[in-house]
Amino acid sequence: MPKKRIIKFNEAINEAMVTAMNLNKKVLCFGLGVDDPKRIFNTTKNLKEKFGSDRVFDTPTSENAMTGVGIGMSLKGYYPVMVHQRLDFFLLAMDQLVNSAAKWHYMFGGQQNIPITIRLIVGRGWGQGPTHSQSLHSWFAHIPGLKVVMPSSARDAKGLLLSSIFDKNPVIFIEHRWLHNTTSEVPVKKYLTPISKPKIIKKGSDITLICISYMTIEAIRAVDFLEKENVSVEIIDLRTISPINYSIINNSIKKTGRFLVLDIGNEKYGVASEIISTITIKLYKYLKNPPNKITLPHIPTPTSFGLTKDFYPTYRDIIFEVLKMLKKKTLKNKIPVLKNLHDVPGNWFTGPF
Amino acid sequence: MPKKRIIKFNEAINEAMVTAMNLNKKVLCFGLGVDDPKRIFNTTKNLKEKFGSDRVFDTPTSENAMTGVGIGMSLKGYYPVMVHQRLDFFLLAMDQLVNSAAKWHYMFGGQQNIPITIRLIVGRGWGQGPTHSQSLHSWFAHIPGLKVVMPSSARDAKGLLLSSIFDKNPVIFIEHRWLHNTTSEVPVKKYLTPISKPKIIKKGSDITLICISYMTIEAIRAVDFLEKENVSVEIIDLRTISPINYSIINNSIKKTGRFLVLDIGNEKYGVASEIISTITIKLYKYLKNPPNKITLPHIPTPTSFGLTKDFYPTYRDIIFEVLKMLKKKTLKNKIPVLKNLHDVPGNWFTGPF
Amino acid sequence: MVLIRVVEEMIANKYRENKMRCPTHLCTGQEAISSAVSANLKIQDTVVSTHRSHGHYLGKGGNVDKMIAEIYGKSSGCSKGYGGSMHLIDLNVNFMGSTAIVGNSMPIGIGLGLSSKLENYNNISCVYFGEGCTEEGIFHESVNFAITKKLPVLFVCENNLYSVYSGLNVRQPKNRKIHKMVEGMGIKSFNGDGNNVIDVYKLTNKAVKYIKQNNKPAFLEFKTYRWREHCGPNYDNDIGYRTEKEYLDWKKKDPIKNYIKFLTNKNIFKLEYLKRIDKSIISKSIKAFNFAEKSKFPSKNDATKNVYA
Amino acid sequence: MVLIRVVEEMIANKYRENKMRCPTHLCTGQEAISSAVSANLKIQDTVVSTHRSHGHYLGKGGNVDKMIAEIYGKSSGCSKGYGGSMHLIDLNVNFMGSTAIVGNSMPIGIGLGLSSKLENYNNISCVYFGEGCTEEGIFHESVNFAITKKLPVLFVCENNLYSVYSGLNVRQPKNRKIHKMVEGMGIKSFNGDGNNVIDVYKLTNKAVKYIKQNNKPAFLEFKTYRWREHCGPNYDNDIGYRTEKEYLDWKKKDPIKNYIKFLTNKNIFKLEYLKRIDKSIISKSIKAFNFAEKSKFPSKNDATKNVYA
Ligand SMILES: Cc1ncc(C[n+]2csc(CCOP(=O)(O)OP(=O)(O)O)c2C)c(N)n1
Ligand SMILES: Cc1ncc(C[n+]2csc(CCOP(=O)(O)OP(=O)(O)O)c2C)c(N)n1
Ligand SMILES: [Mg+2]
Ligand SMILES: [Mg+2]
Repeated sequence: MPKKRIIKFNEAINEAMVTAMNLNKKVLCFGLGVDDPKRIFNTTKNLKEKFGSDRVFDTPTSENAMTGVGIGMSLKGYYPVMVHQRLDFFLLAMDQLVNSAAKWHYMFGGQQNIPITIRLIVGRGWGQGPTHSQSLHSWFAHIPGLKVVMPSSARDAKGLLLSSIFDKNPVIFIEHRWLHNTTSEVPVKKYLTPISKPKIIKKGSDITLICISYMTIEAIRAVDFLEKENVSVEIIDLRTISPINYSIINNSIKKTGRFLVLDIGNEKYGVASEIISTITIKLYKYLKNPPNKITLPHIPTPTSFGLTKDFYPTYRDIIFEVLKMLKKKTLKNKIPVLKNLHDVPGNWFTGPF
Repeated sequence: MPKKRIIKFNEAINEAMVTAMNLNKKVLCFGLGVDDPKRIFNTTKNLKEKFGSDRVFDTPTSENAMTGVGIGMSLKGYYPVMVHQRLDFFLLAMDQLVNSAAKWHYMFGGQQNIPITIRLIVGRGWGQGPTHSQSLHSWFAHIPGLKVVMPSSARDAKGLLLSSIFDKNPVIFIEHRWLHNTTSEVPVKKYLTPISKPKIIKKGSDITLICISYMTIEAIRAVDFLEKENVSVEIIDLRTISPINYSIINNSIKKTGRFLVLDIGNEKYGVASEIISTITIKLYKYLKNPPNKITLPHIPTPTSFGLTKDFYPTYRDIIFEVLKMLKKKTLKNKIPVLKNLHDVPGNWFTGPF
Repeated sequence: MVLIRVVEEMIANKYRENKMRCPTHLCTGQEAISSAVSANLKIQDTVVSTHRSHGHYLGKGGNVDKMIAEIYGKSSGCSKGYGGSMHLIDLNVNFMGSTAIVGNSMPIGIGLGLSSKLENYNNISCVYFGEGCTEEGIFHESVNFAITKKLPVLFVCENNLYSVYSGLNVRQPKNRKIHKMVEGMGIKSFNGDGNNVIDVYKLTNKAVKYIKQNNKPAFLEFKTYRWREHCGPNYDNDIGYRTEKEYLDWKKKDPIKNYIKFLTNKNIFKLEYLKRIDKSIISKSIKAFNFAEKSKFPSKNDATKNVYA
Repeated sequence: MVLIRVVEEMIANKYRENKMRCPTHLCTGQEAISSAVSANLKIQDTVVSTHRSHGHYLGKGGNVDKMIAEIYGKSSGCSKGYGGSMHLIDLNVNFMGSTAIVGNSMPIGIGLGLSSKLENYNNISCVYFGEGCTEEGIFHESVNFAITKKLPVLFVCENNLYSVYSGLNVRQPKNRKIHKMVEGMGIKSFNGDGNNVIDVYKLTNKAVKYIKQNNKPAFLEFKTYRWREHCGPNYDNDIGYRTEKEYLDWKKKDPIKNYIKFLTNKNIFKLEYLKRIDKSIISKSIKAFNFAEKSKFPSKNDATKNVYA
């Protein structure tokens, strides 16, 4: 059997970009810094060298117009991939996204497609603060016509980015900054991971954890301890936020009767609430317990090391909540403490981004 | 006893503006067309004449910068009231709203306030179509630091607009176009209706209807028939979408054990989902039935008279759903039919806005 | 030009029948621009436009039956009833779409220009907009990008002095000349009388040649005037934002009457000949309204289609 | 100027201790602008700024202890630890706030200008930004409004040739002159050497006088150069987006060295006197870092405060 190839999430993104651009000459990549020395955390490495500056190019700081440019290119059969180093910057382009990209196919009676992909990176820790750390995926999911994809593993990052690029609809592809350095097995070949399909990461019978993006990592971290406490956890990685095919989720809930949603967004009016509401309406009679969610608190992101200490939930919060939902007692001090400082993905990280 | 004074919703808005501007010289009003002949559906009538063009002024078509201008004025103690004839236009200003207005108080450690009020009008019917009819209140509610107010009666419109203007925080004040012509009793004097407090419109015991904006009107229309069918409905008008003080709602649910949320927004990832999720998490054991919601379908707004026929839910849908939730049968053809064409608030309305 | 006038005036006349149930922005009085600009465009050249796009659509050769049917909300409409007056499209003539948010379609036109550049400048991307649009940030972002990337984009600014009911004075500095302003950004720019169809033709011709020869964008500003209200079928000179006199002065500059005068004075065409053309245009227009009225509404079930491709 | 240099360089030296845990944009090399512009501002005049705001804050007279404490994330910081390096404020000197989204603070400065106008032009609103900001639509919307409304706004563009690692060529047309471009919009505009502190002073003085005399906005563009990386404490001339030579050429134009040369050559001050000033500045800076290090972090419970006023 061939050895498994383990690569990083950012390398997987890069591989998807190279694969897509090799497959189809009409795939483009643009955005601030896509061809600069840092290459968007190495995710756009070698693209300019391989595919030239017609297809891979830096842009003025004009987020709104550049989104429109991508839409215009789409109308001529291109597959533009736009990149923003922080989701927060993309707030300038909501008109183009919502009033044009999302509706173009619909409002002209299905005559044209907008197969644009917009990569947005969500910051966390090291003082990213109020305007460099927002994950507003629920905004995008609220808009019919958009698809919203949020992988949590290198493998899915590659397969889902490829699917997103060639999807006929506008796709918002959200990368959590703390995932870029995580690794998993990633096939060398081209493969398309289906959009809209959640994935069971681990089977279990007592409770279903429905995870979004980076929270999948924390959920996996919680499992060891929970199994020791004799809790059998089923972990589902949503992978796509909108539209969601619920069949895998529904089956899981019918089995476990309990669920907890783990989100990287603000607490209220977010994706976690949508999922709780949808499942409650449909599967009410299967529920053994009220559902719950773990999210960011409903406050702006503070900057200071001191203020962020409890801001981002970790596996500790998951363990605590799961035990509570199952009415099991545990001493808080039995739960293993964080290995890193709370504001970095690993102690190797020394900022500034 | 003095005779009740009945006025229209748009007149009540106008009265609130006049009252606020009389009370405090630092209240301003600006936006496209606030001083033009149409005066934003008469809501800004006489303001320029009464308060002069320093305080009431038209602006360039520059939604994003003008929002920033309002924030800057706020920093100097002004109370700006901005107006947009359609919520859709305001999508150009999301950076200023989210990255500045909502966070300014927080990110500078509480040293300054942004008491700006932004009036947004939501279009409906007569071919408003995909980009002149969106109600994205769930977007605003998802952002901590913002308040979101959506009155459904002339009386509340006046009291809540006054509260919004003098609230120390940025407030999004959403007016449904089909409410402008509705009437209710409105006191002449100044009064402040508290933000965040839902209002019981009608007491009942079988089911709670939690209504947002214009859907309150449809809920009231549904009552007559439902009472005849021996269903006792409690109607709560949310009035504020964020933040919500749940105590009135909670008491109602504890009593009825059933609820249905009525929203003017898109079906998914919306305010209705948030409310269902919040109530389910907290009051699970009181629920006799799975909750439900009536919203717009999760599609862009189509334009044609033909395509919009089933797009906007009415009292008919409410009646139907309530009877279903209570497991009562009714013949669909017993439910009274609409008096108007479906795309106008009354047959007197002949467009174009 | 005459077709545009006839169609717009028929819409105005029939709007009050309440069968065209959507916001509708007429361009009566501004027809010279769309006509003469279009006369300089090839069928492969693309166009995007705004809320006030009937003239641009028809000028480019868009199907008149489908346009009227769209305004009537019929499934035979150019957007199958999903779009209405503010969302027109005719891919047969590369009219790529008009949209209703001020400034919204402009960067899309820039993207079309970029695609043309990548394909060896095979065509021009023409972008129509009003002077109000120049107040939106996206206008400047778009112009800046078009210049920086040397895109074959033809910007056509129809300066009709008003944005809804707001005059220029509350929106732009007193001596603002839009064509001068964009020159400062670095784009080749032209400026002319938008009611003189020959002027418009000649200037556009120059601009198109400039684009073709230099592989760079060019900018046209035309002064003009809309006769009817901003949105809807009526005249509104009585409501106070502009004077009857101003309107009458501009009416004297009627692009069509003056052009006919020019053609007959110079004996280029006989009046009779022109009248025959008019007749055929009128019957074409009547046919379009008949087509629209007879067409079916899309079914309410169609509303859930076309959300995703 | 020297204070700014000393503080920035101390931050650079100490950043790798991992105690300043937030994105930090240093302005080493650009100090002449904030110093000499500020010297023309009264304490009542307001300032807003960007991600690269340390110089603007200190130049305006912002409290240095509180700035360093803010970068350290301490509750004694000027934003109590909520904001970090990119969100500075000192209301005592009317430094109204710096924000981290390109172009974001500019219209807020315009609003401050409008409030000044409504209060009889009692002060000037100074708005700092980089040349990258001029690519954002909001820049044009802001300038347009300031001119249209005749607001007492001083626009200060620090053109340091780069936006992150992107040179001007991919973002703006070849011969773009920002000060010319805005002149085309209708604003009085000046252009000078941002590394010559006397030049900056004189031009700003002219601009401020112009604003005061005409009750209109004015625009300053200064060419300059940042020495260190875009964000963070290091030099990065080796990573390939600019050359070591370019950096060295600009280093020769060190605004501080050249000013000292000027002062001593002309015998305005003796070098010894200047050295004494330096010493006091250095000890003031060391004191600030000590203050910051000794201050406490805000408690995690404070995070839920200040969401609503
Ligand atoms: C972003 C945005 N703001 C406001 C409006 C409302 N609106 C519709 S048309 C229009 C006038 C625009 O003026 P101009 O660009 O000069 O075009 P004209 O109507 O004169 O042809 C306005 C403000 C809108 N559609 N979009
Ligand atoms: C809207 C937005 N887009 C992108 C960024 C990322 N960014 C941070 S600083 C910067 C450079 C801006 O260049 P310039 O305005 O010239 O300022 P400088 O850094 O040179 O001082 C960019 C692009 C941002 N903060 N906001
Ligand atoms: Mg106009
Ligand atoms: Mg710069």
